[in-house]
Amino acid sequence: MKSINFLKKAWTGVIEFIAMHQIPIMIILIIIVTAFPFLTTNKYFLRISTLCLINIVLGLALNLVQGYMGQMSFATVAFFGIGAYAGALSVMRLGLPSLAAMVFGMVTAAGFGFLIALPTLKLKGYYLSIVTMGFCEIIRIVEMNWQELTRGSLGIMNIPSVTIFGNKLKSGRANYIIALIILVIVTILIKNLVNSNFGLSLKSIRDDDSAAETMGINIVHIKRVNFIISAAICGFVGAFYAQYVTFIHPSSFTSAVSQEYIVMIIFGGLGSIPGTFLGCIILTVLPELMRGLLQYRLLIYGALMVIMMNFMPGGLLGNLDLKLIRKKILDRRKKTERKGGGGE
Amino acid sequence: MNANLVVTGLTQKFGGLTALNDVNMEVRFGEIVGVIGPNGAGKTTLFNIITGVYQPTAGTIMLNEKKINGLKKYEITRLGFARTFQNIRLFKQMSVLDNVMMGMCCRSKASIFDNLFNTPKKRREEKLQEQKALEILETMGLLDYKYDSPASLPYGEQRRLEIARAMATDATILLLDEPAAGMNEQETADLLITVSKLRDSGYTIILIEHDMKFVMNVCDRLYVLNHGELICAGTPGEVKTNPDVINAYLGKEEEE
Amino acid sequence: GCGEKKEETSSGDAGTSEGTEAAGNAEGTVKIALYGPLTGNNAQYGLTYQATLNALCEKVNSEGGINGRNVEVVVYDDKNDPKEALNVANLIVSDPEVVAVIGSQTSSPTLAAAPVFEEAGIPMITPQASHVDITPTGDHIFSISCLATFEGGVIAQRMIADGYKKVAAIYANDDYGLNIIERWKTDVTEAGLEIVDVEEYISGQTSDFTPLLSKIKEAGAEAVYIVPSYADTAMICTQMGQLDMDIQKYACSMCYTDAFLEAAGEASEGTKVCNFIYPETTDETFIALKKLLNEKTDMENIDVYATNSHDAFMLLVDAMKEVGTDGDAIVKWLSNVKDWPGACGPITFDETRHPEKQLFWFQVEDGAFTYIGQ
Amino acid sequence: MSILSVKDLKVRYGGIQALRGISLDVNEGEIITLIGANGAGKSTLMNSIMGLVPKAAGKITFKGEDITKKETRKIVKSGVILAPEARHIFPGFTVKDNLMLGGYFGSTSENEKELETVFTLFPILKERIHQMGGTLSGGEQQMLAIGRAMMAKPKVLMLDEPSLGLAPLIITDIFKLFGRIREMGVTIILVEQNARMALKTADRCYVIESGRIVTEDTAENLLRSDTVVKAYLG
Amino acid sequence: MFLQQIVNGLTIGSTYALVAIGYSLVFGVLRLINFANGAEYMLGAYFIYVLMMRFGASAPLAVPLAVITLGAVGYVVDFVGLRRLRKKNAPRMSALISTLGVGTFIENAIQIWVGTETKAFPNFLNFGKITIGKTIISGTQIFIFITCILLMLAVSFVVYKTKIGKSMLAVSQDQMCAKLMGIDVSLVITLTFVAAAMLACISGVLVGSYYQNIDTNMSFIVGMKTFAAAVLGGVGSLPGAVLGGLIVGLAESIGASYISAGYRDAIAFAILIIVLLVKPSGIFGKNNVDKM
Ligand SMILES: Nc1ncnc2c1ncn2[C@@H]1O[C@H](COP(=O)(O)OP(=O)(O)OP(=O)(O)O)[C@@H](O)[C@H]1O
Ligand SMILES: Nc1ncnc2c1ncn2[C@@H]1O[C@H](COP(=O)(O)OP(=O)(O)OP(=O)(O)O)[C@@H](O)[C@H]1O
Ligand SMILES: [Mg+2]
Ligand SMILES: [Mg+2]
Repeated sequence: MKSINFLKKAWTGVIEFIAMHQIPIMIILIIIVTAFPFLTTNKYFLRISTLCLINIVLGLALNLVQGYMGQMSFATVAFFGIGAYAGALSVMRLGLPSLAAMVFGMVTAAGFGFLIALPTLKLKGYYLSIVTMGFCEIIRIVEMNWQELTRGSLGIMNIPSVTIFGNKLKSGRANYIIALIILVIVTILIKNLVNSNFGLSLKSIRDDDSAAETMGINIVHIKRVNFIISAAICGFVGAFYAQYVTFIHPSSFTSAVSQEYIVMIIFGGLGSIPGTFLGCIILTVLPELMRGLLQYRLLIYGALMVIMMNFMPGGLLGNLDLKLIRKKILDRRKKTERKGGGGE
Repeated sequence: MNANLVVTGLTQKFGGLTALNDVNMEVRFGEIVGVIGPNGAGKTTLFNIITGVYQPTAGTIMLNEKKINGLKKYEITRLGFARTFQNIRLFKQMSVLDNVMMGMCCRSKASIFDNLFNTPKKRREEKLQEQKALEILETMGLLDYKYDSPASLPYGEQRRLEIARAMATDATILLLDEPAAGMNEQETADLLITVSKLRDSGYTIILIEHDMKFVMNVCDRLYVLNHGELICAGTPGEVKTNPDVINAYLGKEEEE
Repeated sequence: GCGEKKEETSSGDAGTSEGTEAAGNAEGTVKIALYGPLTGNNAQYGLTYQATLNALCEKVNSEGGINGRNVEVVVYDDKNDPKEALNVANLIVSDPEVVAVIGSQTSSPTLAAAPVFEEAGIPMITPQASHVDITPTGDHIFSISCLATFEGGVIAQRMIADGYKKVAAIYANDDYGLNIIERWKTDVTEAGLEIVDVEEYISGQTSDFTPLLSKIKEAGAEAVYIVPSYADTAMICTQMGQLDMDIQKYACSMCYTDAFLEAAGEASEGTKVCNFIYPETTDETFIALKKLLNEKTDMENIDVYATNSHDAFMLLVDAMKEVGTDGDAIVKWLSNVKDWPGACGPITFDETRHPEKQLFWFQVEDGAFTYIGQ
Repeated sequence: MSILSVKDLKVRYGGIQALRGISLDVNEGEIITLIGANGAGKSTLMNSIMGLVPKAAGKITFKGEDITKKETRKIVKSGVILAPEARHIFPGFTVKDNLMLGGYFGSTSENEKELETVFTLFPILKERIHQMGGTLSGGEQQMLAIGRAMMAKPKVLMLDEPSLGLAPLIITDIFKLFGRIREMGVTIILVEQNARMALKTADRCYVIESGRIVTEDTAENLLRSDTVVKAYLG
Repeated sequence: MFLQQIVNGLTIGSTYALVAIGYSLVFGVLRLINFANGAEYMLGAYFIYVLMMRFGASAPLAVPLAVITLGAVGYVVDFVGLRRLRKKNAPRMSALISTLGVGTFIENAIQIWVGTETKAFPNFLNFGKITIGKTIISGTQIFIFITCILLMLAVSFVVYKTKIGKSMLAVSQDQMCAKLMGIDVSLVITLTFVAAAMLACISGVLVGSYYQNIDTNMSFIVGMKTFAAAVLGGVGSLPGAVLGGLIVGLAESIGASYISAGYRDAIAFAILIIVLLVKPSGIFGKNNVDKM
């Protein structure tokens, strides 16, 4: 009992410390992760860490819809896939340069996002979930069947690697850095977004949508824009992913994979950016660490999921709002100062 | 003086039930108008229609001679209406301050790009919003709770927070549904002062309340509904002595 | 071609890793990596590989290993998923002790991972993947299996020879099915047969074939080529029975397994199945392998998964016995093998780095396969 | 004889100490009322008697039996009934179904009879008998919540702000009703913001401030006490 | 052929319907998608397989045994996965992940236990065939359809007409308040899980015996389609679940034969989406009025 209390206190202490020193901590972290690929030559580490970065981006995009808007969506991976295919095809058939292909992937995914958001966002709760799941399946089935375009289940191979200023970046290191840059930009954008009026509107829709609408929020519009932003992010990384792995296949874009992302962000904590980071990293690395367990791997993974939820139902950092904590601490300090000043 | 809000021939049917029947009503700028009546008389329904939750079966609602029924909920709010709810509906996972700031979102001038890129314009706006939100919290006496979760607030404070949130939408007309419910007499008295102050600072207020002491003291005029029909309208003094009203609503044994 | 484009870092990697291996590991074990589905829906195949290789590995080591060095098989799971396969491939190439790779079972995880091995200069032999695009990845990539198109042609010939006029086919639109069906269609049409219906479906998520079968029935086919693996074929046979469809069935080599007979039961009667293995064969390699696996594992009848993984492994072992553990040397040796004694016939890699093989025909009679010719 | 007694009850919500050691005794057949400012802990006290919130310390006995750790359902079965704050009616059930669920342990015929009593009290509920609970007006829901609690034929009836949202006429009615129910031998614990009304009906009263009982006296005395009048009666 | 396709569609539809009832039941009570439902369905089928093919049990012994065992599994799922969460008033999302974890566990346990290759399943529902014109209807198909309807009626009776059913519905609306009525909330939830698992088991067995084949793929696909079916019919509505299942089945079968077999699942989902756009709460779903 006492030790638990102590742990809790230590935990709040750590969180408060982080909340108060966000910017220096961010800088140190960015330096560490930027330096990482120069410290190792191990391709596998690079591959897994690049995957982590990509997964975090997808997790953040999903979190925007699920954590902040409160709608479980299976469409993340569909948009990711659309971006990947659009990116790959635009490089291979249209000869677009890499960055243009990523933008193309982003626009295509956003377009699809717009299309399905148009009618479906009037739906709520599980009704929306199932529609996104259906959408994900439909997209995958199209990828499977439209063989002239996508080569169906043969997958698209030999996708040219990312090219920047005419240089092909084939090494894991270069791709890692690009993924990192994408992640940093996406994180900043999403952080801005959720800390703005737009973010407030999203959260209020999550908590009580009719009340939100009565408070003057055009919920359909906000939901749609949010959905499209999320889709666009997924599409962008999708196009990058295609050029990074150089081989894409419909089986990577199923609703089962979407489910994995849902698990990641719930595990990390819905509606929390650091939570998404943590959840995505842990659940990308953990299965890799458990490789040695062979067929027992997923068995244990399932059990861990149950145990984790039982002990931390809100996820690791559910609804952790560093900004709010920071404000609270500053407020507390101000008060004590004032009291102290009054005493003198 | 011109009437600001004019309700004519308002009728609302739910299946076989007529919740409102041919209700006419006028609210003038700067007034506090009370709507009273027995339980199930249709008061909340009236609010729901004005704020666009229901589309009325018949009748019109005009604001400054412009028809507003048929508009969407959020459009009506942007015209300057804001309301509180009989069953408190705060945003439970947001802090008290955010609950208030959220009310200002509908007036935000920042585009989605301003929000995404955290432009100076957005930052300036946000700063102003926060300042204003803190002011509103201060008026409602909620400043100490600003970073708390609304669920942990006592019931009475939650009602005040609802009013604060409504004020934040920059409304000119506040619709308060039983603002004093669940408050003790002291708190009701405080609320009375707050509401009067709001009127003085330029709000038009329509309120539903069962606490007669409160209603009689704060309202300029009263409308009384019974079974969806308007049975009486007038100053508190007139209404208090109207036999129909006494029969249907107040009861005879007014002791105090 | 690919070798020249290699970036500095990666070729540097390969260099150092081989350097350390040559210096520090001369007396140590030789690692051969196996990756394949050990979990998920195709796990049985991956597990067969694993069991076969383990048995063989033990045998090779007990007979003195590779010039005195022990062989070790390191196993990785790819869940039959291209994404996982890529992870695994990177994991394998980052282990400097791995000399050669065997994997995977189907084409997409193989396709996904092959470029990684090619780039790292590690020879890879896939026991099963038969897609035409696999070996063109680079000259380090070999396959023990015939090109998928080969089987399509053989089955078409059989149908033609059996004298059917109206034929139909049902296939899963996976890499295997897509490859095979094109060849079959061309061959059959060239011979003047009428294709009355070709039905495709998505593998792995279809268990109800009645709509497709009803269509084939309606189209009046006399014979049907059932392309997919034994499980789906069994289900198709059963459902054909339920629909009273009395049509000659042709099935692929993957169906030559007891599991198929068991799963399809009576409905499998009369089905013609082709196979690379002729069980009464007198081939020494095959008999030795069967004996070994009967002893060391619970496999009774050995299938192509066992024979092909055997071939892949033993080819690598033989290569290393002769030319050591250098990747390029192994590749060179493999390219030059001639009539190497494989478990289903001699192996010679042609310019596509696939071998050519012979197919045998069987028909299901009274719940057993009966040989009906080559 | 005290039918329900609470000893040194402490309740915590996370970091907030909602009850800091409450003790009270309720005698059979009396009406007691709890008054206190918003957030004093009145609802928390009732909820913890019902076993709805975990207790940090303390003991609750009903008819001499320890019910501190009992499940809510068993407490309900033994006759302690709560009409909770904020109504909590079942929005997807009709008025009738809501009421019938109130008599969960009773037989159907008993419930039908009881139903009639509730309807004579709140005639409007009879008019709305097939309407969904969720679409009722606020006051109608409140009547439904009170009616539903009565359906259970309680031995101890706890009412958390029963007058919330009710029209004045109805309020006088229900307070009269409480008198009548008491006559039938039912013990009533009442939490009210309308303290004057409550004190007039009640026998005894506890005043709660920030999770502690600060005053305990007969209702008559308190009505005359200056401090209480000043603090709670305005 | 059209009639044949209808018959085929109705048969798969009924098997979806059976699982969908289980979904709807749990959803109706807990507002929770039970992701373990698909795994339970698979476990039921595998259990029969092991009992009959490995231990040689006869069908009349094996089926009840499996159904009872699955009931126990349902209990364990609730006990291990959800009871603690309930006590903590955890958000619904975590319960969902918990069931997903249990599902993953069960599926992989089966793969390790029995192996992943497709298994021949005993055909103990062989009742012959009827031929009407060109249309063939097998006894199995009729049996499956009737079982589905009977079970739906039985479960509907329990839910809509009995006290325990009323308790279930009460729990679904307001757990705290249900407790205050004297309802044993935990028991009700556990019972729901047990019943849902048993239903899943029955449909697993029926499906296995219809196709005479089971594989480890069966849970995810069926889980997804029946989830769709339950939503299509209106989650929480039992007749809705059955109707949804039948519609998905028919859509698949007719879509596969007249539009494109490759796109069959896409067609089923497209229909789902269209229906939801027209009727956002599903066919029999109630539109929740949100009274302010
Ligand atoms: N959506 C609806 N469907 C059916 N009936 C409704 C609906 N909304 C309200 N009613 C009915 O209309 C009548 C008026 O309800 P309303 O909520 O307006 O009453 P009210 O005057 O606010 O009463 P109170 O003072 O009790 O809150 C009530 O009898 C209620 O049951
Ligand atoms: N679920 C909860 N989580 C956290 N704090 C709570 C919770 N419920 C109540 N509290 C806190 O516990 C204290 C007592 O609350 P309680 O609801 O018992 O007061 P009350 O006397 O009933 O007030 P009211 O008159 O507003 O109903 C308050 O400070 C409140 O903020
Ligand atoms: Mg009302
Ligand atoms: Mg209270």
